[in-house]
Amino acid sequence: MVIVRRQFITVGETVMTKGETMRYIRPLSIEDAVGLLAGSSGTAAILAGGSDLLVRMKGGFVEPDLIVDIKAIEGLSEIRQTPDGFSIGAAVPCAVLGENAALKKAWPGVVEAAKLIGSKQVQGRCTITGNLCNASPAADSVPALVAAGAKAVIAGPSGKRTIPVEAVPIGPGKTSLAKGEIIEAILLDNQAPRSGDAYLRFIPRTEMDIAVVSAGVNLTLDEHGVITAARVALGAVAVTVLLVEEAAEALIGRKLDEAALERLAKICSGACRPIDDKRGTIEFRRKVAGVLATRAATTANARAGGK
Amino acid sequence: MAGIAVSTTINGDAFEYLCQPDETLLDVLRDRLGLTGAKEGCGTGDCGACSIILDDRLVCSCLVLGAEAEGRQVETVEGMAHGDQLHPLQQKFLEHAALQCGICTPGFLIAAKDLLAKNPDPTEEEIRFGLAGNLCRCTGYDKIVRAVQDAANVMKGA
Amino acid sequence: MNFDPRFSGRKFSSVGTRPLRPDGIDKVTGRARYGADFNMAGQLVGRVLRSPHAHAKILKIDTSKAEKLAGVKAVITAADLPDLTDGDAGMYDVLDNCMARGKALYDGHAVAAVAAVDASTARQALKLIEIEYEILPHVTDVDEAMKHTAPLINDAIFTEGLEEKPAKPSNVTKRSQFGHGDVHQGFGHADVIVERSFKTEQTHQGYIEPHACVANVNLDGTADLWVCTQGHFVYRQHCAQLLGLEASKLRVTSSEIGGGFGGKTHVWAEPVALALSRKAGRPVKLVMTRDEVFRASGPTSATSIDVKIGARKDGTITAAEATLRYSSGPYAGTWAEIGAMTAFACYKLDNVKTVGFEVLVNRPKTAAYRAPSAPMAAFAVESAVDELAKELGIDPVEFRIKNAAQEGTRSSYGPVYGPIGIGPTLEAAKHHPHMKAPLGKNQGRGMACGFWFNFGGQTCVDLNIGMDGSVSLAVGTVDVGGSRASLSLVAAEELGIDYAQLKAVVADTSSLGYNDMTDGSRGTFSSSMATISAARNAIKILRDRAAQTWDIPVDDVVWENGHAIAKGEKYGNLAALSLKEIAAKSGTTGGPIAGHSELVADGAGVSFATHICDIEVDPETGAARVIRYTVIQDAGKAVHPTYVEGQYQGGAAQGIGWALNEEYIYGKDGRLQNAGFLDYRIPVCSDLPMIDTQILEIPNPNHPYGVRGVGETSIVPPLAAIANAVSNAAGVRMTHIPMSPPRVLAAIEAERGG
Amino acid sequence: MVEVTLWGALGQLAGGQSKVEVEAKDIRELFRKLAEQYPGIEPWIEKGIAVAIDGTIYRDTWSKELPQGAEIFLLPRLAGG
Repeated sequence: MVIVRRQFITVGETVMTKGETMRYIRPLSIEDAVGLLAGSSGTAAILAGGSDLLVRMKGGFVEPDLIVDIKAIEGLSEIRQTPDGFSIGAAVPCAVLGENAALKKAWPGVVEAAKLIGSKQVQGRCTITGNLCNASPAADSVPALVAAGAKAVIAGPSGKRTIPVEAVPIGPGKTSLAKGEIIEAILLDNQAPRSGDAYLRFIPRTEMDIAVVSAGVNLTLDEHGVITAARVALGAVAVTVLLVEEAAEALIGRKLDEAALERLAKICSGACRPIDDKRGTIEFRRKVAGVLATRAATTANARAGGK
Repeated sequence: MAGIAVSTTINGDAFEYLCQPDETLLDVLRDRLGLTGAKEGCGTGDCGACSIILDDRLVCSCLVLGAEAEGRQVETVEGMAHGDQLHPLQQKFLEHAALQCGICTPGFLIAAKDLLAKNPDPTEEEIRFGLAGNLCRCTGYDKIVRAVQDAANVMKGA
Repeated sequence: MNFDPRFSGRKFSSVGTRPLRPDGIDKVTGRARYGADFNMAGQLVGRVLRSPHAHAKILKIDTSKAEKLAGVKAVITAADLPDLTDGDAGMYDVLDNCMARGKALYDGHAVAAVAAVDASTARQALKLIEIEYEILPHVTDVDEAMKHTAPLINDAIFTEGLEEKPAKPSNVTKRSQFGHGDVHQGFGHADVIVERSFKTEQTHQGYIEPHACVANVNLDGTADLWVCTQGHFVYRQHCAQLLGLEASKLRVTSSEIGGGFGGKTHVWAEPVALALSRKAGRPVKLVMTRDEVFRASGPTSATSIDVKIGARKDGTITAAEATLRYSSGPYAGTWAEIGAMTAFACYKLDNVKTVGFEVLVNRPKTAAYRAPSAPMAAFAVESAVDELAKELGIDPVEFRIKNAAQEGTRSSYGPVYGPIGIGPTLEAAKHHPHMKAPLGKNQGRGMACGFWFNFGGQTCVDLNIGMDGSVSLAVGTVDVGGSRASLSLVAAEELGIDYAQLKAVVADTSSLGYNDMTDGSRGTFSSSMATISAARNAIKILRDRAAQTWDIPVDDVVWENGHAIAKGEKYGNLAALSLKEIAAKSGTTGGPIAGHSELVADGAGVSFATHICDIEVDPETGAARVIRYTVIQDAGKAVHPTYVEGQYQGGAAQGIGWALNEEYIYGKDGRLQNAGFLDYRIPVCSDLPMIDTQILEIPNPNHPYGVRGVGETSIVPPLAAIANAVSNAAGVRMTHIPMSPPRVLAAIEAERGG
Repeated sequence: MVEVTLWGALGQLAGGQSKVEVEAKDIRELFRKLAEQYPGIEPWIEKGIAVAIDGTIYRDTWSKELPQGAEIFLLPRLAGG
């Protein structure tokens, strides 16, 4: 029996079969967390909200030797407003995003996406960083973050680096993070004037579902309502969330009229590389990707002050 | 057996327990502390039967490790009534027959309590979306929604 | 037994009121104990190892490594459950389903089990069991399984019910046929004929409480089983037979049950837990995970149904025919037979023929699900009926009214109906404000009818009167949705006392005589009959005790409003004696006062319902949303109307889920892809509107109060009602359930394209 | 003598007849005589047959009398949910 108790650091060890041990550690600093992850010899898992990790543990899909609970690390459970924008700590539950008036005002699409994950219960735990790191192509918050041009601050054994969020997932369940690396926060710039973002997903029920298709759109307009900047991202239609640059190019320089929407739908449907699975068919995903992109673009346009 | 020592507060009372690193808070409540009000319907956060309030935040206790409860406030269905006084939600669930088999009831009560704490005067739609994380297979939700509406009215008046 | 079950037409004072249920407080405070809420000292954790293959020969099982793991107390395989079924084919299937014997027949089929000191040791032990499989070709689709080229699931199956025994084995275990008249001739008289094929996917009852039990087998052959079940007496019989125990030495206690809907009428884990306990010499708790519930309990049939209905221009149906193919899992069933019986039960038909085929597939053994088999048949028939009405230019409600069965009609499954409620539910629908409410863009309205037999069965009740005049009622039918409240109302009615004076409990198998399951909507019907009988027996004793007290002949004592009254002018000065007063003196007037009843509650009244629903379809995504829903159903007599409404609403909600999203999805590898609540999508609160109900009361002539049974019929019409509404909203006939968004969108696009 | 209507599968076991006449006062006697006359029916009785008498279905009350002139219909004994 090993019980080690220090201030806010709890270490538990239990003997599993084949001499394996599972440890749960709650470090106080990001350096300690990085050190633990870098120094681990087996499977290490980061625990923030746990809404993915615990499900995978329950199903026997993962048996970590080390669980690093990052919630006691200073600053990781906060949303900070900086002169440049927002820094959302890696351990901030999605429910908290919806309670931050400034964030909601600046990035309503991102907040809506975060508030669509799972249920109220799940939103009380899950984080957008976790959602990103699961690297599920269907993750709800990711297309919204990609459309918003969000960046991830990564701490690691060789220091910190900041990369666009779309560079984090590289395939289903796979990220570009190196051993010992951990996302500390997600950065969102201040929203540009006359801009708006929106996120929509398709699910068969009204709640409690994984996106069958999803679309995040962020638009900036000039004084006349002409689109000057655009980002369009699609979820659940390829191995990772897609940033559809062709769609953005097609929108820039024009108003979001009927013709622009039709073109947007066509480009988005064409950009999809979906699969048939238990949640939807290839044909369905293609068609609905276009539908959702136009609907999200319409909302984003309205939020940006366009008509 | 190794274990992690945890001190926590449950329904206002101090508890100390040992748990394994992979043991959920739901397992701790049910198997170690005998608080079987929270139910396991799925173990994956998809049914809400194990709902509890953790530091004013509604969560599924099957998605929380027992070790994470250290130093925190846990609220379960067992703590809803005060002495011989049922919580208005409990009373209204009874009066409206908002339960048939009753397995989902503790989770619904906790979720509804959290909902009304954050939104004392919800519309039907807000109730329906607010409780969408709790599955009920018996009632079709009709009487549950009515019970929550009625309880909200009583609590506003109180 | 000289109990007279005939409807008496009495006036009620308790029955029909809506008091709080006796088990309510425990359920809102978290104190009610369900299957997994019970523990025994020294109990072990049981876990089951399941086949990952849809169809595979088990060549070898090596449990030695698992047995050596510290903390493992027992490992069992089929060898630990020897065949004691003595030629009972049905029970042999149950045994084989509990633990595969030689062949794994579906993804999730149990192949071994362990009992260990804790869950993590048990999990590790399962990983150490080595099994060598020879993978066999599999088939999971009901139509594919009927083909001659399909892999044979059981080569000893030769289709029953054919005129000649077939020369070759097949996956069709049985053909059944019902009907009367001459359909060929009938179709000859039709001006319009609608002929269509339909499919429905497999669904699960989706009860929120997974199967759970605690088993303890003692060295002396006695045993205890705590379990969530719809029928603890039936579980006792089955477990005793499979384990070789004497039934009366196995005490089964039914826990509070967290939903069943037919899914807890069958043993799976319980014999395994008992076998583990017997081997380990300690109590064993076995709780299924949600994944196991989906993969390895008893979902409903997947079906493929052809319907043909013909009518004259005036709207008279001249002939109706259906061929119904129902999957039963890898074991023989009678599901298509029930579908064939119910398919046309709503209608008055001179010429009708239905043929059912029971089909084996590599999926879990089908179990009952609320009015089992009827919803799928109703979906096909009511869709075709709607289409026929449309072709004839007749309002769908009027068309159904014109052809509805009534008292004296020969039912499509044979017998002639007594007084029935199909006509009244249709008339109520016709006049319901819902029918006239305006519809918006992309919205459609649909309606449909449904039928269920309702059952009775063997039933016992004990009614004991305490010396303080309070009354305890021990019943043997598991309370799945408020029957303790209903039965207390019935006892209060008969005894003439206040509901609050009573407390009803569900007795264990050692405390009461045998009871059939709570299935077939029989709980309140049959246990109320036994309760009435028990109360009347108690009243005889109460009258006798009053007569003794007064020293007058018992024939001069009547029972009115909870009091013994001396009848006749000569007794004018004798004050009535209350139940409480008689009970207080019972010790000196002959001892405890009780009423018992052991009876067969036969004569259950058939029940009908008509549902109306409005649906909005998003034409760009195929998403269908229920915006209004109304249930109209005949209850016979609603004993506790609130719980009757609850049954109507619950059945409708389950039907809505089935109609729109719920389905078992198998991969090409024969594995279940969506064994969880995330991807097996039962309706959530925000998916549904309020569900309006209207209770009709057309008394069942074979029950003293007219009760029919209400639990099941409400799931029969929704599939069809929603299909009709979606078809009206989307402008295209939907023939495949569930009408998930990809299916609806594909149908809309095909219609646009064509 | 009562006239008994058989459902499809049972009729085949009774030589293709859909109706048979049996001298029986109650369900028990009816089952006994049916089994004597048509041995193929006996296993079905074991498995469970319900009897509808003038439209009311009896599944277990074998003592139920069969009134003269009553409509007697045999049905499979079903399971519910």
